[in-house]
Amino acid sequence: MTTKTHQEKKPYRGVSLYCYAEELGFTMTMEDCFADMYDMGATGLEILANGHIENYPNPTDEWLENWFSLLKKYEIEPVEYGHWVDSRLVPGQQLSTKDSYDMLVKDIKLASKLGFSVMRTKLGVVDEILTPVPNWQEFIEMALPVAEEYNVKMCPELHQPTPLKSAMVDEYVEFIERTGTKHFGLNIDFGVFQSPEGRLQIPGVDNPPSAPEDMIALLPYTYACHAKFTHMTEDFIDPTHPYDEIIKILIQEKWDGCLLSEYEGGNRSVPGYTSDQLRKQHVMMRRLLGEI
Amino acid sequence: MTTKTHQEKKPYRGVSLYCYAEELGFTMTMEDCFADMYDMGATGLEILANGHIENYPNPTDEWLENWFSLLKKYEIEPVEYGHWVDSRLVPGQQLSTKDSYDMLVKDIKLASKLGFSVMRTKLGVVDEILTPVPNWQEFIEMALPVAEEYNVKMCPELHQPTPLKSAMVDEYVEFIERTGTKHFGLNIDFGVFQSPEGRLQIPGVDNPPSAPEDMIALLPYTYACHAKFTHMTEDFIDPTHPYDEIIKILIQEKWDGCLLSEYEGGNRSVPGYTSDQLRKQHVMMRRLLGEI
Amino acid sequence: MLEQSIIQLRGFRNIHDGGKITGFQIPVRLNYYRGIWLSQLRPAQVTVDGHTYTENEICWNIGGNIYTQQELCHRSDVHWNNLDVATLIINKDGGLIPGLHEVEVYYQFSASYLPPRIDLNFFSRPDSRKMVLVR
Amino acid sequence: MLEQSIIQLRGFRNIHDGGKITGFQIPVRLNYYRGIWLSQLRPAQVTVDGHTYTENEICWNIGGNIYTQQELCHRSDVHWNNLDVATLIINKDGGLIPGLHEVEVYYQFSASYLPPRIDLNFFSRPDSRKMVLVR
Ligand SMILES: [Mn+2]
Ligand SMILES: [Mn+2]
Repeated sequence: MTTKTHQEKKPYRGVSLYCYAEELGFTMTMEDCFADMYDMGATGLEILANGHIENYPNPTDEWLENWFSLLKKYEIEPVEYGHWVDSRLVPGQQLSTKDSYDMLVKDIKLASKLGFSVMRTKLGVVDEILTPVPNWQEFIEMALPVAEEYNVKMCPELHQPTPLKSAMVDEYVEFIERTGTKHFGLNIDFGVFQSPEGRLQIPGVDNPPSAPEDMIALLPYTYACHAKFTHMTEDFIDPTHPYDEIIKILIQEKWDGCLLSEYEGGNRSVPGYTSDQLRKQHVMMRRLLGEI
Repeated sequence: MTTKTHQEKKPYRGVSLYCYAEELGFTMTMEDCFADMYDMGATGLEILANGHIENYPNPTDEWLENWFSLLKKYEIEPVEYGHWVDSRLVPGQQLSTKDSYDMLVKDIKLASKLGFSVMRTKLGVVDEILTPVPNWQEFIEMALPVAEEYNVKMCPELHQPTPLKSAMVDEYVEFIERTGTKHFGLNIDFGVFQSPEGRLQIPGVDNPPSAPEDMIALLPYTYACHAKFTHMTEDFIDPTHPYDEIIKILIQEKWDGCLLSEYEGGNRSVPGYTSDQLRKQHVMMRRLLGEI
Repeated sequence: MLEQSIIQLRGFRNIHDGGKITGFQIPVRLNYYRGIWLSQLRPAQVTVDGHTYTENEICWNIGGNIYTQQELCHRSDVHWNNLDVATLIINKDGGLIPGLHEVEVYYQFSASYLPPRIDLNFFSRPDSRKMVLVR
Repeated sequence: MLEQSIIQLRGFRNIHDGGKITGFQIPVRLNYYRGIWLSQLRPAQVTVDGHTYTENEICWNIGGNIYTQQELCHRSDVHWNNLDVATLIINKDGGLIPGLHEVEVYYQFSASYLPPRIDLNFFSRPDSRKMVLVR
């Protein structure tokens, strides 16, 4: 859609509608969110399927028509489709491999129908350090041919407290290398680089920041990133995430995916607060990306 | 539409969308307002044409279709159409009789098209005590045949600081009696009965409350009332407007028009505050009307 | 549009069936940034003016369809979008008296991507609100 | 949806014409409970970071059509609905620098049903807002 942004082989900017969770439906419509993105020149979009798609998983033709017309009007590319494999879907059971596969396939088809190329595939977990369900490789591997057919990439999110250098990430990379797939990859949430004072406190779990250079080995498999932030100053600085280093590495590595803003700070239900924070982050990103 | 409410020859309840002025478009849609009215059993509606009609004065067919479907869904009768004869439309000029007539006719046709039977006709004024423009009788009289053809009643609003017993109201009544028209009448705003502490303070203008019994002589010409209020207590009492007396008189006189709530108190931009005040007023009115 | 409170004002009224009042209803939103399948939802508890309703005294109206609370865990095929209001239905002859009511609602839901320890209680929270019922 | 502030955030950006920036725009709502005819509107004054723009330095985009401020008093045929956002257009080569700006807007409008003494100033009020322009 906005292929120009890809030609230079560098990151481009987008927004996850997750940011607007306490305004969308309360004080903003989806069109308002798109208009906000247009002001920022944020051309890449992430939605959360189970929420932003009216009548999910069966949007009406009218909704679909409006969807494509809004994308066109505000020059927005659907980048990442957030979805879940709800492993504890039914109380007291773990979702079977077949049922997990079916859930994946339903979302793969809908993501593709809406124009998305990347999926943020949230897996169920079994412990405090977010170890995914034991059968994840089975149902993901079953779904690879479908993802290929529909041309989407399933990407679990690398999120604190999981360090980029960890057995869990190694396991994802081994899966990619073993299968040779281009339809399963990673979404790095920059919260993994957050400085110690703001990080999640989990009883009995160590949660140290990863180093931005730890991304380098993963970038070939990384199809989108969450530009996580919790506070932007009036000087356009994020005091707790090392964006200068992060973006320098992404440019140096010629990574050309989308940086999807994820605001997770306070005052999200205060009208306009999130938009203001997003705008400040995008001024910062424009500077670091050399756009201004 | 909801003709059952008329059969008993007593007042019925409604709401002016004016109440939601700081929520409609911000935190509520028009459908939200209708849903709120439905919860109250408030079947009569007042809108302000220049604001509540999208693309006024030329609503689209799509808007009209939605309008009628919402009225049906929420069992709402369009009662009063608020409109203005903007006498100072053009800077430094007073609107001519012909132009005032044209403005009236435009609104008469649109009011009728939308299903309204009463119009709250706001006239331009020339002084502190709200004396209407000198040519009002001319353009209203010119418009009477059109109002008759479209079956609507033009009603200026009797509003403090104008007492019900006053030369201005006498002039309206004389006009009605002279012309014998059924298409021009009055809208009484119960703010005329408000107790002294809450009333408008106008330099050099005396603004005493009218007595509820002053309505009696006017009721034959009164086609709607504004159920003005500024605060309802948790005991469902309006401390500054004598609703017990007002409604007793209306019932006794078998007045069968609509009481259109007009909330003009504080906190109107606080989400839910106006709805809560309206609900309290409607509990009060239901009690005084003998509905509960 | 939604209100921030989990308990929503619009839709709070008695249920009228012809000339009779058969119960009352309380609209609620999902306090979550995404929707859920009904089997992720746990039975709600509602307290009105100190009287508590649970289990089969409550039904859910979701997307215009009515579900008993026992049914929820079997309906992994039905989705409740977080931008849509659901309505709790309580049968009660004569309903509630018009006036002010203290309403409390609590329900939980499951989020499989959270550690099992906090699965049901990370997002779920009780809510209470003083609301006026008119009819 | 509208924001309570008269100056709206959504729509605040430079005006891009191909690769060039020709000016900037400030979205505003009508601080009134009804709409008005454009001849009821008086020319606006805009101050950005201490620099004031007036008269023919500003145009209005209302309903997708552009009006000069001199034109307003002649357009009693065009209506501005209070639920619709209008946009003030200011031509300025290169526009505003991306970053934080202190924006002030003031315009008046006429309400003929009010005493002539308070006609223009009963509802009209100045507004100011610190806003971030990204591009
Ligand atoms: Mn994330
Ligand atoms: Mn009134």
